[in-house]
Amino acid sequence: MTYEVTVGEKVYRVELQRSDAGWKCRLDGREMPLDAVSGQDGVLSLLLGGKSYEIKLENAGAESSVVVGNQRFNASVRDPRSFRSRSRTGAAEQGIKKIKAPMPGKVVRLLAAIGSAVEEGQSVIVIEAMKMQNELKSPKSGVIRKISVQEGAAVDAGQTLAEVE
Amino acid sequence: MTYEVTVGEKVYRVELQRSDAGWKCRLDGREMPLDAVSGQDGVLSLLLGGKSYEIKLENAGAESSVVVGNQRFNASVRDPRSFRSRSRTGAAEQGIKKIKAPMPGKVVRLLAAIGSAVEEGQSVIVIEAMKMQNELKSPKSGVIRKISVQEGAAVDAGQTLAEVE
Amino acid sequence: MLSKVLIANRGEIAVRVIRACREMGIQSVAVFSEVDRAALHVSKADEAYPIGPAAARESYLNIARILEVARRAGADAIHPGYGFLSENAKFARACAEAGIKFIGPPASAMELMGSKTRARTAMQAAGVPMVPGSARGLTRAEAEIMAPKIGFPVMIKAAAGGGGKGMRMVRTAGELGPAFDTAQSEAMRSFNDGEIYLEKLIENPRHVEIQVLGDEHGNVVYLGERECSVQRRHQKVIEEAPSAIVDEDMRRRMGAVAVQAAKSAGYTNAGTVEFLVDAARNFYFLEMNTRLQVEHPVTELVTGLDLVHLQMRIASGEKLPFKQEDVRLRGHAIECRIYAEDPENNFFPSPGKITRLMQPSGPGVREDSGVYEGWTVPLDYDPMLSKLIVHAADRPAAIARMQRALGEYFVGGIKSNLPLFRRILEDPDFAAARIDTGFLDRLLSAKAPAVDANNGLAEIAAISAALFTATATTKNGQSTASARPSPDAAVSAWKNAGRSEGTGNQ
Amino acid sequence: MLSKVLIANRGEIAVRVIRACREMGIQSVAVFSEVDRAALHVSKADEAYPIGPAAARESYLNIARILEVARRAGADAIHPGYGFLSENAKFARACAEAGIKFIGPPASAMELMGSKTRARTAMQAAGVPMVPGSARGLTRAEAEIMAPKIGFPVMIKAAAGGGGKGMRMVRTAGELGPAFDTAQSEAMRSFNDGEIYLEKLIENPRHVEIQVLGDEHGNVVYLGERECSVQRRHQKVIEEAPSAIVDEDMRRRMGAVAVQAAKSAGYTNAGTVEFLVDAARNFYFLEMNTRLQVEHPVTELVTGLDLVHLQMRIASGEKLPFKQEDVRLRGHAIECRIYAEDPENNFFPSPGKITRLMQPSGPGVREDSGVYEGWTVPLDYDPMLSKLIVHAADRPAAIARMQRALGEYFVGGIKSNLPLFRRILEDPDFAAARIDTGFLDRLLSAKAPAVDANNGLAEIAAISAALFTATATTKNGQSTASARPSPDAAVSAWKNAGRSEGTGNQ
Repeated sequence: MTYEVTVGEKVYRVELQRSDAGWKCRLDGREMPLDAVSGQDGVLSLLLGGKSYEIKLENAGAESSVVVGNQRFNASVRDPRSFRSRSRTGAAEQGIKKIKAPMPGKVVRLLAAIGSAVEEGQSVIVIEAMKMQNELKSPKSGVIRKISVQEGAAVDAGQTLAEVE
Repeated sequence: MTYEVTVGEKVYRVELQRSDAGWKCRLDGREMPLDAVSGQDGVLSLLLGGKSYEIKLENAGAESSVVVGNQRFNASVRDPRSFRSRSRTGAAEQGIKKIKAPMPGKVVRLLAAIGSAVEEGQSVIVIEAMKMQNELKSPKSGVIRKISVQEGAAVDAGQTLAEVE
Repeated sequence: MLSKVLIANRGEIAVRVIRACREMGIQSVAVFSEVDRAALHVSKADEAYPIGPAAARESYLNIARILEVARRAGADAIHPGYGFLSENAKFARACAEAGIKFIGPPASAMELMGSKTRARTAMQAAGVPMVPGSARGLTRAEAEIMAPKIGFPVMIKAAAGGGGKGMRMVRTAGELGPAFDTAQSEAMRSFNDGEIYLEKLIENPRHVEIQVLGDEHGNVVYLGERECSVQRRHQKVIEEAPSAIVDEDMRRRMGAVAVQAAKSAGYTNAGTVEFLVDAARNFYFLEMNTRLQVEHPVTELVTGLDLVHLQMRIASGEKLPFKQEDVRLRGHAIECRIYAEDPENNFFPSPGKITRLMQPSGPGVREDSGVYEGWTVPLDYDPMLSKLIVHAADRPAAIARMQRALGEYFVGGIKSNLPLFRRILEDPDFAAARIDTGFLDRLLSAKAPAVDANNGLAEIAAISAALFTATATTKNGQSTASARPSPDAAVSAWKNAGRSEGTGNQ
Repeated sequence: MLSKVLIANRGEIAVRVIRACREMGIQSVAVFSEVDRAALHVSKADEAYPIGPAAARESYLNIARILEVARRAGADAIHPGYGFLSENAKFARACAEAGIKFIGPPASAMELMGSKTRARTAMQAAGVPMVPGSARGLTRAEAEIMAPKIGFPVMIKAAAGGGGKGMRMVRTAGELGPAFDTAQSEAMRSFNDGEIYLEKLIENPRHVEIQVLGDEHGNVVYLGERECSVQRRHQKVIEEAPSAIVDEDMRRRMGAVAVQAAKSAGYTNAGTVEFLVDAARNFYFLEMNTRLQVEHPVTELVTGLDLVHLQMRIASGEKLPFKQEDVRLRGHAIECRIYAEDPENNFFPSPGKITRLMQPSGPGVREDSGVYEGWTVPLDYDPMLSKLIVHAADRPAAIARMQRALGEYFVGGIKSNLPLFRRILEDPDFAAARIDTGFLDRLLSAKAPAVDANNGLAEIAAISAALFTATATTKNGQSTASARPSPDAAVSAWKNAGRSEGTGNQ
């Protein structure tokens, strides 16, 4: 099984093969003497050349992060078996960018109207959650093509609120 | 759904019915205003007439205990849907009593031979586990009918080691 | 001694008070809103009653409802915790009228300290050092006249304010008007009280506060200071005791002032006098918090006292069981406030289900938590999950211990601000105790130290991500760890994965 | 300072030492047997290496293998923890020969104290008060002559003994011979050393021990005492500090004797001098343990010191950072040893998978654990899972706090001895500190207080058992809680159950 894993900017090619002795693993072609066990779901103990790593899978909302020791890495795995992840990776490239709710909450203010021009980083929508008001900013300079919520509306994490082109 | 629950010596008749409002519960015919939620598998938060109870399911090996606050109760549920439990309850009545391994371990000594007479509480088999030697005693006075292990043998929890009649 | 206490709060502080009740043989009564039925404080209490919908105004701030529950349950006292009704004098009076002991100061002291302007006047009269400013509320016009006299920069503050709400910094006369208006409307919204006053801005001050404790027989002591300069949006993030800049003499002087302030206000029970400390280590009265502080544990660890136990004993009429000279500080304590928010993404809050919770323990580690694995953190209340507190022989040892504990801490399913603390604790200025209320903003505006690509951890992360995927049950396209419970957790999850994969390849 | 330390141990003590390493910036190296690959100490360490099969003799007692790993990993020191090789002088010498620092006393001191008879002689010479008995090993014949002279009852003890092995009490001359033989063979089996000696039995003694600490520059201090009288089969079950019967004067006298004993043995690093205390509060030297004790945390909590940190600093050649007069005791600490054994069924050990682990926390609670939820406790080693330690202002407060903490503690999937502690802590004699080494046997021989049927808890248990069954996925006929992860944990497990039940009824 081969996986394409993106950590930060870098892309790694990870080949995994299960053998009786345990996992056979190649990282970008390099043989890795991997010893992995999992005592709890989402938690790994990895031994690699004597070094011991405790690894946790964070999986908050849409994002997947892997915590190694006490360092957090955002990792996206392109798995031949999973189409979603591939298409998700694709989405980022298009001309239209979506403003999504990073957390569930309530829309308290719309700061831009459909058709109005916005700068990258300009606040477009204010969401309140956990007694805090959070400004959602435009991911790019462009024009607001769509706003799919109204003030006062309750929104879920990951819900698309507006589109900028 | 009706369950027959034995706690200690006492047997209770528990009727449970799921309603939109939550559980409807009758204990030995008495209506109980039950408010139960479970944040974790095997853990219950029960509110009954304002009193709050945190309940945990212990389930060590073959036994099922329920821990209420910090008191442990051995409970066996006779569930119409589960035949095992019914038959298990039955077993206890018969003339032949089994000596079972309460934990996995190693048989280090047999203190009685097949055909020999034993008193109730007399040590029959010694098992070693976790660096401790543990004497398994006869559940009744009678004659050893069967010994199904040899010294040095590894045994699992709940495994029948001998029978006394 | 009290026999049954209702805790008019939720989260970690409710659990902390319930624990104290249990240790003292006092029955505890929890209250909960509709979204908190499965909250930790409900299952830990002896009794628990619903008090309404999620919105705090209809539940945790609902005085009538809470008092009704207290009467029904037969509680003889109410502990308000912090936040919610804890500094609400009306509530304290309502308790008194209902014949229920409010565990805190007299309503009169709460009212005095609740109004920053009245407090200023009173404290000035009591000879407490003050930051130059207006002793009373001002109109916008008055403010525009006074500000230049005091000299810019100035702070505009809501008299009823707290937690940074209704507070604005103004550097030039031009900014004053608009800032005044926004502050005033914010104050109206938050406290339903638009009174605004002016204060000279102390540049880069430290925030140092003194814990005081008074019984109902006229005895008041101070329990040393807490250093709370590491703040974000005027919210404390890390607190410690003692403060690196406070020596024995300064502690004695600040303590004397704090005790004087408390006595002049007729204060009883636990309270905190907050000071601003300037570069020359002059200290100025900021405000008095008439309740138990979030950060009280650091004081408990260095003094060896239990403030909540003492609150109960004081409320039941006991005299303070010790004198000022008996109070001794040992070692150094640090607290981190663990929030459900993402420091790597504008500190957006992150409510949701905690799918995995690994909590630190061992020598010198204390955790006061309000959550558990499997609990769904609601979006209706503030995002504090827990407080992690460490105690060690000195400040460097305490920092190292906190770093060790943070390394053991993991929250899965939602984002937490754990990475923020790692960054702060590694910062050389923090290590040298070169901190003031601007420290954290400066740190955050600086680019985060890039992870050393050569330490190989990124490679480990890549391999791990692949392993998690290989053993995952795919849920809506995103890989999560196997939900299959495995007979022998240590290995078989992997064996299974191997097999299913094998078939996949055929 | 040391740069890399190998921990030649497993379980909670390995984790505890690894934590100290991390806090001190020292690299930690774990070793593990085949059944411990998934153990907590392996994932917490910086490095980890396999050292052989489950059997301790082939792994954790395998000196050659451990030293080989230490060399390969480049460790400059080894911490032995307690048990296993911790009191093995040969191991200490082997470390020295391999140029690796053994974190503990010199081998010579270990050998002296390792032989009870040589220790007796040396301690007698040093003027340490001794229980009347034979200063050296005896043959069975010699024993039969000496016993009547000392006066029955007498104790038969293995010179190399420890943990109650090779120990027998003899009340009459008739019992002596057989007891001698069994003790001797047990001693041969356990320690491969059949030397046996005699001691007069002190009836119902207390077990009180003094913690000592010595650097490699001739400085030795004592850190107060620990009360360890609550024992079962000569194994400590609960320890506390300070002891209720030790006052300032007695502490000073016992401390002086302990320091004298340590100095006369050329002792360095952490050690413990154990005493028997009779009804008249006379104390007699029992033995010296040349290692860190299981119960060291109670001393850490009342002194505010970290013994493992200090062990490392001493081993790296530092002087003690404080003097005797700087050592002050604050408050009271109690430790419970949490074992995987069933107190309601002959204390049978209970290895297996921990399916649920709920650990206490909050004010004054410390846990030193070696396990985690999901870990399968192997049957190859002793059944200790964890140590729960509390600290409070005084003994009653500490007892109440421990009861609170035990109430929060839950271990699912295997049996634990948690119920035993609840029973001990509720006992009036324990509350009054009327304890001696016979206390626990007396308590256990008494019938357990029957659960009050009228407190209604049995009914709650019955309802709960039914609820668990109603929501269970039936596994081999025995009901377990639903393994289905539910989107909203708070309620839906129950909704689901409701539905499936509905269909079941149609």
